[in-house]
Amino acid sequence: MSTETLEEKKLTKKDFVTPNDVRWCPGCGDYAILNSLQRCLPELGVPKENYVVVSGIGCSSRFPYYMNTYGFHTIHGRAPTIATGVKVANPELIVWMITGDGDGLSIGGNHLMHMLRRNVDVNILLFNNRVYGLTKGQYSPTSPVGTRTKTTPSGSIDNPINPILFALGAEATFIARTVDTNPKHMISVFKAAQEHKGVSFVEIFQNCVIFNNKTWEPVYGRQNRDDNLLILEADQPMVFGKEEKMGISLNGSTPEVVKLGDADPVEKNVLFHKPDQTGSLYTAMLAEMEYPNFPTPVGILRQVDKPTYDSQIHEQVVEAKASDAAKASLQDIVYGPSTWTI
Amino acid sequence: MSTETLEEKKLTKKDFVTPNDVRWCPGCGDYAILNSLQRCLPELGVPKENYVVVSGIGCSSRFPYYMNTYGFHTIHGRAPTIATGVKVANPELIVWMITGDGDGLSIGGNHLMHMLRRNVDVNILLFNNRVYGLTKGQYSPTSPVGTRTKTTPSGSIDNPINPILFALGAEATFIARTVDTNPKHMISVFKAAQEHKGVSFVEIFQNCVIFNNKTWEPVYGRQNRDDNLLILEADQPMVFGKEEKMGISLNGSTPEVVKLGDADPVEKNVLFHKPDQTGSLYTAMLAEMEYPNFPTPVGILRQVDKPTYDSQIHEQVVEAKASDAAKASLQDIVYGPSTWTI
Amino acid sequence: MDTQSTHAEEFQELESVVIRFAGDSGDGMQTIGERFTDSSAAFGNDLATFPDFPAEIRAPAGTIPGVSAFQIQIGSREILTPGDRPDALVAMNPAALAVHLSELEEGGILVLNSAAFSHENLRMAGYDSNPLEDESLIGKYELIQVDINHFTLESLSEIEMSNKDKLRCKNFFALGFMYWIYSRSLETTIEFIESKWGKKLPVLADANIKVLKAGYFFGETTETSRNRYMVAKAEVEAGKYRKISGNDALVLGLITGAEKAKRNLLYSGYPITPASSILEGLAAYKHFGVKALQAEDEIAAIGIALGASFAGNLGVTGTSGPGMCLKAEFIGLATATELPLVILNIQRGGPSTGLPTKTEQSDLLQAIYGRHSDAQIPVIAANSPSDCFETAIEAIRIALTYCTPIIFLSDLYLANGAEPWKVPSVDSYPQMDVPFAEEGKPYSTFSRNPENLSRTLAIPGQTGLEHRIGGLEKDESGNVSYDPSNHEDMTLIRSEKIKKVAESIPPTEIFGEKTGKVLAVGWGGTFGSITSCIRSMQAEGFSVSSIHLRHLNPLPNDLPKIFEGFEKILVPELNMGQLNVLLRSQFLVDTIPFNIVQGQPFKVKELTKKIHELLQD
Amino acid sequence: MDTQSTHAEEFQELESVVIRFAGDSGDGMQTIGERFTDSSAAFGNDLATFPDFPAEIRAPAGTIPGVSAFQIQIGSREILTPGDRPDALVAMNPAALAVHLSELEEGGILVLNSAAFSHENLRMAGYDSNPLEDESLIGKYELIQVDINHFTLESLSEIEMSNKDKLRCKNFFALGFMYWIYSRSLETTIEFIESKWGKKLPVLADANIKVLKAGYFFGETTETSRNRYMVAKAEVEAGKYRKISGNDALVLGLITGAEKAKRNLLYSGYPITPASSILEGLAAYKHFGVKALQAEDEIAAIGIALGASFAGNLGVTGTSGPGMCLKAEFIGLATATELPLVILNIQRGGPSTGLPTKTEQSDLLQAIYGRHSDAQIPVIAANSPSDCFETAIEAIRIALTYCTPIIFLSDLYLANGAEPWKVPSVDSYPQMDVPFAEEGKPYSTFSRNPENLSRTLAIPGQTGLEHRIGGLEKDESGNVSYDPSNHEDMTLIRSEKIKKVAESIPPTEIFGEKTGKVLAVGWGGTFGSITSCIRSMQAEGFSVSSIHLRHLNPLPNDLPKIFEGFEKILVPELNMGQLNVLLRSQFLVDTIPFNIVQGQPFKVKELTKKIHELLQD
Ligand SMILES: Cc1ncc(C[n+]2csc(CCOP(=O)(O)OP(=O)(O)O)c2C)c(N)n1
Ligand SMILES: Cc1ncc(C[n+]2csc(CCOP(=O)(O)OP(=O)(O)O)c2C)c(N)n1
Ligand code: SF4
Ligand code: SF4
Ligand SMILES: [Mg+2]
Ligand SMILES: [Mg+2]
Repeated sequence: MSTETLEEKKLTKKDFVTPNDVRWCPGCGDYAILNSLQRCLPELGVPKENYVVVSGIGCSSRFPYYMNTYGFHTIHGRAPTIATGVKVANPELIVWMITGDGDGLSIGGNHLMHMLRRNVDVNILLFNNRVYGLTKGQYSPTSPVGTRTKTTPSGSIDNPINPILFALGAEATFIARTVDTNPKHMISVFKAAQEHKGVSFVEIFQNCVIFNNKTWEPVYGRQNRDDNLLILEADQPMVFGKEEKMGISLNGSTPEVVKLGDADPVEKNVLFHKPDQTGSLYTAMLAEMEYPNFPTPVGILRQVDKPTYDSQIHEQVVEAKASDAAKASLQDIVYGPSTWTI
Repeated sequence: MSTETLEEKKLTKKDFVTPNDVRWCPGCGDYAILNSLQRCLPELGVPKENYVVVSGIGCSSRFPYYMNTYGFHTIHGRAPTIATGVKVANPELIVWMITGDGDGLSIGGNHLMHMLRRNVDVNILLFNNRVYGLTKGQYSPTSPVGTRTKTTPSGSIDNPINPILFALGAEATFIARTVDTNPKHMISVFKAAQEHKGVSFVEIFQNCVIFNNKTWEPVYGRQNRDDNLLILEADQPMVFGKEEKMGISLNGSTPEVVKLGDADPVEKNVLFHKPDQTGSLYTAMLAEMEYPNFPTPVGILRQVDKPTYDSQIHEQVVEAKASDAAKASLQDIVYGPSTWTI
Repeated sequence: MDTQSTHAEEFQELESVVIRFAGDSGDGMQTIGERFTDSSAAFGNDLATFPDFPAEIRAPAGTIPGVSAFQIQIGSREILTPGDRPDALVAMNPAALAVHLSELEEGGILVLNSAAFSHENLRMAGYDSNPLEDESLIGKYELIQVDINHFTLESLSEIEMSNKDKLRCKNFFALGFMYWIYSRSLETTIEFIESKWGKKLPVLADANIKVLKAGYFFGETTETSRNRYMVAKAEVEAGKYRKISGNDALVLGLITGAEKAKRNLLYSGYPITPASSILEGLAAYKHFGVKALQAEDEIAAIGIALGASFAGNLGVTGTSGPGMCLKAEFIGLATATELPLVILNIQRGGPSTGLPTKTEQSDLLQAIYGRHSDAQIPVIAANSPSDCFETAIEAIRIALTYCTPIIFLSDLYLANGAEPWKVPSVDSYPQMDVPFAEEGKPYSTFSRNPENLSRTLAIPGQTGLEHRIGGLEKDESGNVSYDPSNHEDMTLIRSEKIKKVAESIPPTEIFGEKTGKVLAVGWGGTFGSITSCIRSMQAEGFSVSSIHLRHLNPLPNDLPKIFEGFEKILVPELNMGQLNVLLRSQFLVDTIPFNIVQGQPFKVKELTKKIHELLQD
Repeated sequence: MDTQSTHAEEFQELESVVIRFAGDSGDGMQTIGERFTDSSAAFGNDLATFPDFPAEIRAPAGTIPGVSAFQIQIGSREILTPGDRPDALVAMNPAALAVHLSELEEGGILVLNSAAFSHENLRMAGYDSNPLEDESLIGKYELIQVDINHFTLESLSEIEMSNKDKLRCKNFFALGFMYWIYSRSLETTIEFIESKWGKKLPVLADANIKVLKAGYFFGETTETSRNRYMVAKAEVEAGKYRKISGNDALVLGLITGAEKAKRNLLYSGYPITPASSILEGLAAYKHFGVKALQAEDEIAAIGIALGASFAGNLGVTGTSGPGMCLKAEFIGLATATELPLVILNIQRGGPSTGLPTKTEQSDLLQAIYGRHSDAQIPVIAANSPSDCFETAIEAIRIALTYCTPIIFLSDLYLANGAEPWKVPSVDSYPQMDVPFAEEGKPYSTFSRNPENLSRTLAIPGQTGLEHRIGGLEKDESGNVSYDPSNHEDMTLIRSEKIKKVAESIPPTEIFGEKTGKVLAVGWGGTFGSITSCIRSMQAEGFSVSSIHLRHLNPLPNDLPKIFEGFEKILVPELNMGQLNVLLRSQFLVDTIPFNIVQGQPFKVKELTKKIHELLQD
């Protein structure tokens, strides 16, 4: 793990591109995400060989094949377990985990939840296209009620999972959201995710041109994004709207949209974004703010500090190794506490 | 399914007791829960043969063997799937599901989450003893950080799951909490759970005398309960403390404990419990209120209305059966849309 | 290409012909394959088809992974497979040519869309030089280059559409041209186009018909005018026919079986290739009372189905190999509790995610042994697309009669492949009468029908029959029992019960003589290939017979006797030899395995060659 | 009871004796069983023990399900099993008597705590009349009734403790008395008591010692004074010994193996009986660099271990049958990606949850075939508690050398049973040198060592060796490939590689002559029973031999030749005949299965009887 060579060789996006052909459908949102991560990583000062990209199964989960790092395309829903194993085995590695709304929230919901609550220092990108892409268009756990697909010809009846609320339910330490149409935003979020010590959960609104085209259009379409996306920045007021004429303020303890006009946000009691609140109320509020009732917030919704699982395991091992018990040799432990001689 | 015989025969607790010996450890909290459910059900006007009790694996999951109803002791973590199958197959049945903190939140967390979000009309009792009983005392996903067990001799490092927040993360429509030491409270909660149309999630603080004795003592012990349990009742003020001298009020949007003395709760801005708030903020607030910083709330924390999964499946079938397509005979559908004759 | 009579003035008459359409995923090859199928079926040919989808959803246009193909064999005789190698190949672009050319019979017809042979497309297909310009194709095939794009646009010159949209119709040009070569009328296809787009998109309907005709007329009018072929009607049983794929047949078989057993059908699945279309298919039969649920994973899917069975429905779940791994623990619970449950495995290439869009029959031993402890359950397999219907009903019969989970094996080749099917009268299937326990009588969970050792279900809602089941060992009365000899008794009786199933199945059918030199023993989706091979070798006078097993656990009781009649027993499988393991261990017979693991059905030729070797040894 | 010389003045000398302690779970039977074991070991007997825990955590006191037992066989000759039936039974209450009496040898010693034979206790044990009062026990056994409660309290009359606490010491009275009967010194036990409680609870230490002595003196002084027995030191190899259970040996074997291979050990498990103690055991070796994680389920457990292997650790995961079902899909991925991984299955009774506290060896075929597609991996099994050490090292050797997942089978009987073990010198085990790929050289994921067909790992963190693996089929260079013949090549080579393992294993050891009438072929935990049986039959001059297989997949190459030497081949298994399936299918040999499925080890007698039958036929 040659950290010393780092200075000498500046990485570029190209270093992260594999010769393999990328095989997503032309126009798929996955391309933009891949591009953004490939642009982001060279900036972060980590030698390329220390990156591991782990995924489950799905269109999105083909991702590792296109990243010229160590990669593991595993099985459906189980990427969090492999990612945990990699990170605990060698905490020096930077692990990115790619999953889809089906992979991560349907079959893999439990592993994801446990990884979040354990605060394993892995960076998770959940590609939410509200559909099963790879298996050709069935509804997913994030599909809105009433979604008609081949398996739900009369419309789906399951209440969708809100990924942010789900992550909050597991008290994840870093929760963010970004969109496949905004590379700059993606890159800033990815960067923050990698820099966060602990688990980072990033939901990405992603378009599936084939089976769920324009599902996010009302939120992030060119015509709509100014009014329907709320770009959060720490310690900045929650303002949005064409020419920023709207804001979010609290009415009692529930948020509401207020018109600002030319007024100062502070004057109008506009909320200032505080991602570092340890309680869950604030994030719950953000999780509930959703188009069409609210502009949908993107950015870092929550970022709090807790010790990580991987570092604590290592600390326990290090401490134990420094203890008296560690003076025993292998032969000693095989003998055990009590022997007799014949 | 003889609803007509109901009037004739009044059920009693005895009807729900099996001849099998109950095999929990003497002193286990499970006995009190069993007792309470057996006392509660005869009151609810449902013929005994319409009850089905489903469980996973664990000490708690032996429950069905002791209920003289239809019962299914399934496999570890998978009770929600069987319960869903039973309920969807025959929505007239009343399904109770028994699970443990390991069964329901470790191996079974995903099924539980999906059952909650789908709002399957099943009544779930999660026996939370913060330990694996049946496998003899390993830590569980609800064990506090630092718990020393055979598998965590240096103390556990995983952040525990807050079952209420977990259920909220899945937007469960009925979320409650009760304690194995208070039969009256248990019975009232169980009754409400059965009567709720939709999924009912009930966390029960349960004592494991053998492997985690007195884990809830600080909260519900005879000496502590008045100060450390907050008994919630709809539309009633949140007051507690020996002789009810304390209350909960809001400071901005965060709750705080206030001394009441002889003051009127309304005067002191004490919160009134409103379990029917559809948003998640309020329940998030209750979920965060935990001993030692707060009295731990018990009772019905959240109860909102949503259509159930099972009833909607049936409605879709009923609608489809009333459609033109339904005029086709079996032979017609086997012929399909296009045939030729030779 | 089996030429029968060649002295027709206009047509050369063929007994059978194999045609493959290949192009980019966006080129509509499946659509024209389907149309060719319908026309041929309507005309009266026997036929079999096999679509070959690309592994990617929509790989970039023009690339090798983006190639999609559809193969059809039509015949005036019985057709059991889509054919080994095509007699005619339509390749809509260089990538399609690159992937499929090597399979084309020498001298076969090769239709190429010259417009697609651009520099860029050639590069993506890995060509260094343009095969239309170099010598590589000349003389080897009946090469027909057509600028299909050009003719398509030309024929639509009067239609108001963008050129891009017009070019979307080009597949119908190729189809029209193939209709001309194979002397097919356009009628069925025109009807189809009209019923599909006539109302909603009349312009499109019009365009497609125009292009279809243009392709046909191109054959008639151009200088390339050449040999035409004719495959006469097949002499098949009179009756009402439909075309059916394996998964469609399975869907209908499940519905029919449930109806015959008067149980409500509840299917619970999780999408996975190639099983997804079962869930999708059943979801469209709500009006028939079918409940079809998409669960959160395969474990939930089987749990929901099992819960439904416990509550008195007929629970069915389906998946493919990776999903079967996940169902193992629940299959054990179903075995211990003796609940009826049908588990479908539509096999695909493995291990692990493997080759999800290729066929294989390598999950047999998993079906039989793939769970902890001695937990045998019945296993059956369908042998052709339409046979999925029969086999589904048989699965339901066994599940209900013996109160047992059962595994039904199909495979990607059967699931997606299609064949004409003489639709049976549903009345010809017997009712299955498996009553629940009687109320008012004492109920003992594991008391058994002495005939078949089955237990009787009592279901929630029945008065007075309350009882508890579960995965811990039980005694006959249903109580948990750790008693050593009870465990042994229960283990033995569970195993005996499964063996009993063999008493309820018909004698094994032998294709050919009862004695001879070589017996081929097959199972599942290889039926078509093996039977085709054996039939033609028999016609040539060779001493070969075959049997094809539907019941794989328990195996039929008459096998040892059948084996005695043959000198050599060949077991051809699309796996490393799994039935082979069963036959050897159960009958101590020195079977000869023949295994191909290439994600594709057996080629009749490969098999024939192997049997010739055996005959010569 | 094998009586050797009976004319000693004081002691009857025995070659071996079997003692069983039985009582309520709260009676401390495991504790005194362990103490008797330690004393006997310290004295120099050979021995084997088996604890029999109740299925419930703590069933109500006095009930049948609450009975806990501990059996030990000690001998002056080699002891391989805890014995078929006890020569002496200590029953601390009626329930213990009810459960265990039928196993006691006729004429055996029966020690009863008469104080426990209350009306209530008799009722709970299902007795209609008091066996101490009716005739049922008289004459059949050497009955010794002692009011142990009374004597316990009496001996502690001067100690300041509640009566309830005093009575907690009563197990030591029974132990003391048994020490007297079997002429054992109290020394080892007194040392144990002092080191355990001497500092923390000196009163308790004092009390226990007093009661222990009271039991001993009771024998010496009372009227019941009677025969005493003596089992001499065994002639065993000189060396340093310890007592070891199977799971403890496994823990140490894993640590030793990892150390020899210079890989960091990461174990990831999920609690399940009887595998939990492996996770618990390893969690105590953090100071040895071991990472031991409790995952959220068995799928996560194997995933974490596999991820660790990918990152260059030695990943190990362990469970029992139901958990193995859940690991199947990941084992397939490990097979496809060819990563080293050790998977432990400590078998218990099935199907489903089955008999979680009883032993069985019925997961063999699951180990071999329990995943979809052709995905063979090596399978090995330990044959005694201490052999788990050796077999763990062997599992690691195979996993690393062949870059493959491997399944290690043990069972509840081995896991919990204990035996003395001559502790080997860890230096005597060779280093395992399996280097990672070299940086700076071109790396191809599936290029292979031509010798053993293994691939070479490159691990994250190594510069320039970045590559991607996954469950889709790959070509040699590691790229995804849907090519038919590549798939066949890869399938064949994966299978070949596993077969290669057989070339690296020592010749099969034959216990006895190389030819003869009967060969018993065993595997796993039945080693003790089979070997005991075969040894004594050989001593009696019968033409019987045995082999015991450690490697079950691939099977040793020398088996066919060995089989040729025998007229009959018997395959005794604690299942319905699983090795039997493997032997028949692979070697076409007409093996004779012998199966007992009662959740308990074979009794040597049952086996002996079966072999006599075969010899007579
Ligand atoms: C065990 C298992 N079950 C099912 C599948 C089939 N499968 C592959 S991907 C997928 C869902 C993909 O959806 P998502 O995770 O949203 O990814 P996307 O394709 O939309 O990016 C499914 C069901 C599988 N490969 N393995
Ligand atoms: C697949 C599987 N894994 C593991 C087990 C072992 N097991 C049985 S119960 C249990 C956990 C019990 O804990 P909990 O759900 O909290 O129930 P409790 O005993 O505390 O009531 C475990 C790990 C099992 N039976 N099946
Ligand atoms: S199917 Fe959808 S998600 Fe998958 S590659 Fe195509 S566009 Fe992207
Ligand atoms: S172990 Fe604990 S949870 Fe289990 S029965 Fe005993 S006291 Fe109850
Ligand atoms: Mg998706
Ligand atoms: Mg618990």
